[in-house]
Amino acid sequence: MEAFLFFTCGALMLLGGVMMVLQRSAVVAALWLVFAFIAAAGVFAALSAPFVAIMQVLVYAGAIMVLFLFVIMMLHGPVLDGERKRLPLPMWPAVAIPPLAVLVLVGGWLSGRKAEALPAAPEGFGAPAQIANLLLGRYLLAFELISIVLLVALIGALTLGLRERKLPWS
Amino acid sequence: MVVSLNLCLGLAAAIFVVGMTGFVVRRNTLVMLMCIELMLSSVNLVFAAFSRQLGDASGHVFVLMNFAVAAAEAAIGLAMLVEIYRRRRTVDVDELKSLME
Amino acid sequence: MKLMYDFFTGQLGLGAAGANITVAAVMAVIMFTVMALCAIILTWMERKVAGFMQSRYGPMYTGRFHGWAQAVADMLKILGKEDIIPAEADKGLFKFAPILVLLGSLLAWAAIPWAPDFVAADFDLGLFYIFAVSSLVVIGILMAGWASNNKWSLYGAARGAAQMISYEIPLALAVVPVVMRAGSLNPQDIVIAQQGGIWHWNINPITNPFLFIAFFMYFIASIAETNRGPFDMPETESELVAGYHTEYTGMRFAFFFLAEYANLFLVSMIAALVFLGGWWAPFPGMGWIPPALNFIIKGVLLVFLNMWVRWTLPRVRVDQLMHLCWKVMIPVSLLCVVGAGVWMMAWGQLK
Amino acid sequence: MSMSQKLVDRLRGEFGDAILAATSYRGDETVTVSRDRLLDVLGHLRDIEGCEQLSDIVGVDYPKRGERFEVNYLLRSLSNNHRLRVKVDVAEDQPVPTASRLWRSADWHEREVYDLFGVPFAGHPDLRRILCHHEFEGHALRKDYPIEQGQECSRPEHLFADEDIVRAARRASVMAAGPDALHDEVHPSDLLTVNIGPSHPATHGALRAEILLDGETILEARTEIGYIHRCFEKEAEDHTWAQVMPYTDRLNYCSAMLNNSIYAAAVEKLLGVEVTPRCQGIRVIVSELARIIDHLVCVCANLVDIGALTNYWYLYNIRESIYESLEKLCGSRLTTNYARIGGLSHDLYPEFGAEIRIKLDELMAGHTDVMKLIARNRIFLDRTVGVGAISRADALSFGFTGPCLRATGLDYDLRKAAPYSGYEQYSFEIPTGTNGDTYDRIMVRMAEMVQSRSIVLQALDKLPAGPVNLDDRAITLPPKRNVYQSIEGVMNQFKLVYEGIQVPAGEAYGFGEGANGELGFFCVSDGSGHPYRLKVRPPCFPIFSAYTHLIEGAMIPDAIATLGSLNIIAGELDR
Repeated sequence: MEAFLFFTCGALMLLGGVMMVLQRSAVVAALWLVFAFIAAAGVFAALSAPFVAIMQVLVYAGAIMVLFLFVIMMLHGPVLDGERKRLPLPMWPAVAIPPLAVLVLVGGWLSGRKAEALPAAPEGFGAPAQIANLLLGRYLLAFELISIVLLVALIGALTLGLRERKLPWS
Repeated sequence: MVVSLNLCLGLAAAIFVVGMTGFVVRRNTLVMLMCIELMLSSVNLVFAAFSRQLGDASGHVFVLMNFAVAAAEAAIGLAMLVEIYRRRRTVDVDELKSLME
Repeated sequence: MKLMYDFFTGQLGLGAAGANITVAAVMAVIMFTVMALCAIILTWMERKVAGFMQSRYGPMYTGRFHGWAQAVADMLKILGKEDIIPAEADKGLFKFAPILVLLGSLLAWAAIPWAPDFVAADFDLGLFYIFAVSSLVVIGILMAGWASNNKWSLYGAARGAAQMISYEIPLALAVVPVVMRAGSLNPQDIVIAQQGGIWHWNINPITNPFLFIAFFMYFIASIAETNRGPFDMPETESELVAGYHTEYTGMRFAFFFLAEYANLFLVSMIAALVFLGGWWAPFPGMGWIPPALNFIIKGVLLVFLNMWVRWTLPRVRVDQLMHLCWKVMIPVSLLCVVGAGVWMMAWGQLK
Repeated sequence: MSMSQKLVDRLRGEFGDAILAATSYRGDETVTVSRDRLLDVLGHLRDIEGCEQLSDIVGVDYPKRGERFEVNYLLRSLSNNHRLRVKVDVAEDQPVPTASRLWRSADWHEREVYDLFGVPFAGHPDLRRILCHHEFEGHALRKDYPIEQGQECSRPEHLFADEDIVRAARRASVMAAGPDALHDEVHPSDLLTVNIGPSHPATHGALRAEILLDGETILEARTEIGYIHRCFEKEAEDHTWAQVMPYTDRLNYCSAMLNNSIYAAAVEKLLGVEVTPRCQGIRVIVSELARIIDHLVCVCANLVDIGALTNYWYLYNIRESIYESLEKLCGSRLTTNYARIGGLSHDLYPEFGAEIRIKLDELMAGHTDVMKLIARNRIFLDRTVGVGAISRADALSFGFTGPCLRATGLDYDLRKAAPYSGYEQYSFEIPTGTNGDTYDRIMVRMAEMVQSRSIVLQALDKLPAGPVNLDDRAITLPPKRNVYQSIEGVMNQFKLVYEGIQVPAGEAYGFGEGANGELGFFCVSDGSGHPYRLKVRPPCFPIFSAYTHLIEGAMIPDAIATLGSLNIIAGELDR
């Protein structure tokens, strides 16, 4: 069951990523990325990280990607046609990297065949209670710092996005 | 067929490479940002895999931190992108290299 | 669930994994049927409630008794409609969007505990899972609006995305105090924690007034989450023609329609299980009522409340909607979380 | 000597030779001025004599004259309560100086004269066709334009050209970042044009507003009307005075009774006759019922646009039930065709009064319910207070009349200011608003319904007995008994039907308080049985001309709420 989930979702995630890179339309690319992220949630679930899996869907698919889609729609038109004109790209990375990916995957696969399976997860592993204890105990400082990072990002995005409106009627 | 640590790392690396390829190949800043998200996600896989291997949920905490970083990165990145678009009317990196010249 | 599992393993000799998958498949079919049925019944109910509010009858003819078959007839009619895809639309996305919207709500339905041990997907993070998958609906709406290649649709989609993402925050925050009280994210545990009659339900303001406030925060946010009046920004038939589904007809439109009512019932049932004691009867001595019936009655009452609000209040404006969310509801919900925590610590109610 | 006659004397003193002629006919004062002094005279009338409003501009075509066209400016002073018609003669293709800098309502009125007569207005900011399609050739109301000649026009008009969008973006950028900002804050491609109408749930009729949006904010708006223009005024010239009556039903089809009564009164004014007291009483009753219906439709539709759907039924049921009585009275609901020149088509039926009293009680019940639902509803207040507000000065300049003007706080009602049809006998109040916003417009209409109810009840109580038709065989049809039994009766009927009422040559402007404001008919007769020129002054035409002014800077939902509260009826707007 676990292996089944891992292989299916892993393959789907890889597929989503590849399709995203290949898509010309930014909207479709974003949707493939959503697909990849949902598959990633499946991989997390297979790795006994249920809380992380659901967070993955909630944060990535539900929030970050919606933000992306929103921005793509806001910058309608020109964004989509940008690359259509000249697809002859810098060729060497395009040629070199996919084989590298395949190589890495096959390498992992081959060595994985010999290696033993991941140890079974203990009871309550990855449950909210355990994560909460870690987050608010051992990693409290990091937790607070990351909150500040988010706050700064929020304010930064707001400052960048805010347009001073002085329209004639206001 | 079993799920081994190496396999997890292989998958993560492959996804990372896909993201990296996209980042290098694509000229659309929006898609490049998405590729960064994908790369971050592959790192998360590694965290989760090691967490499971070591039986320590600290990895999950790091993944959550990573989510926050990704969210912050997306928010700031997109805000900058919108601002760039507003000034230069393009999100194509090839046309956004005024500092190079 | 257990019974079904035993039946498959025992009688049919399936293995554990096979039985699990079969049970899941059976439950999926049941859920989808129940969901479609619910949507049809709720459509009829909406019309009757609207009629009741508006001093008229609503449907009266189809099927004789109070037009009970009206919704069925409508569904049949809508299936016979021509399926129009605008020439300039992004065809693939246009076709996929309604499915995604319906999928989001169907997935969420899986984690609803109808009765003790009767839940399609029973896992510890159930409540959390429901919120996660229902956020997929936003993407469906964005896709529909974008793919239609219609300015009204695009506006509807943009409004919908902004609204649903914003209101997800108070919606989730309102549930947090309850999770704190029950000490679990499993819907079944949350319901079990409310055992013992109406005064043990989470809504009881005497046990914890902050939970009482949280209920209203949840209720208001849930109206916005389901895009219903007075918060029907993405549709606003008088402004955006029909918002994100302006270009949809026939079966594809029916999917949106189905999803709207499925979501309506979903949020009402979550409210019932989180705040109103789920399948427990309100008073002791009423144990003879089947738990599922208790649960459904509570859900339907909340749906009625929702419809009542819809047919009473005018629609708010987009900016007022955002103002309400960010400047009123999120602070109040946060206050509820903190207040409820302090209250529970003070009275020793924490587990 | 009336106020208006004194005004003419003062004008003569001021302008001397520029006043070419002054006439007084049927209580209307007219001065003919020379074209080069026109703006001086109009400016003087506005600034010194207090003519705040230009009610209408009417063109008349006399092909045989040397200076072929006559342009009439109908002016009204609300503060001094006088009226004056300023007339100027122009030859074909001779430009008339524009009055659009004096009154904003002149903008559309001049476009209409240009469209239908081809009189150019020098200095007009935007002299385009308004009622006819932009591809239309010729000018429909010229006497030499054949009435049968239709034209096929199909290309839609783009209201915003690319350079308009660029200009709007530039303007918004300058507003946002100052003129020498490094880059454009608002780029043309950030802006989106969206058509509200001609087919849109909120327009309630075929009219179109194209809006230029920056996000949800409307930067600029332009309107296009004329989708159901059928040139009612040309048709009227082809019919007898009495035959025009059914056409008036189709103007404001929500309150056809008012159109009927005011049209009949206008022709009676030109004839110089006064109808019987009973006829006056009945006209008041049916007019006020029509006003109630019109206000109900407007408020209901407006509330539906805002999203308060349930109120619709609380009010619309009463409209339906009043329509039932009207249908019983005259055979149809919307197109009543009830009034006749010199009387009515027939008397009330016996139970009418009792029925209406019950229905008016239902009205109060529905009114109370709706007020309970909206009057202190926070969402409703947020959506309407301050939305689509217009100042009193602007409202006057734009030619606002009726509830929309009263919402700005001016208690001006023609039923009080220039009583007709016996309105002086009834006691009623003029409800006013304060801010001239959507909320005030809705509330003024809600309050007017109550006042109209009180007028109907008083009129029912006071309704005198007697005939409803004038006993004047040159105006009203003879009793059927005479037609069937005497040759004189047959001849009388024949001549009235075939040749029409012989209205003596002359011109008069008859007006009344329509549901939506001043409804006027400017009638010109050449002594034949047909109108030589019949010009309608539809109340919502000038009101809709202000629509763009009201919504610029607002959001889409505000634009919708504002549109509903203005009560634009396409039938009357486009004629």
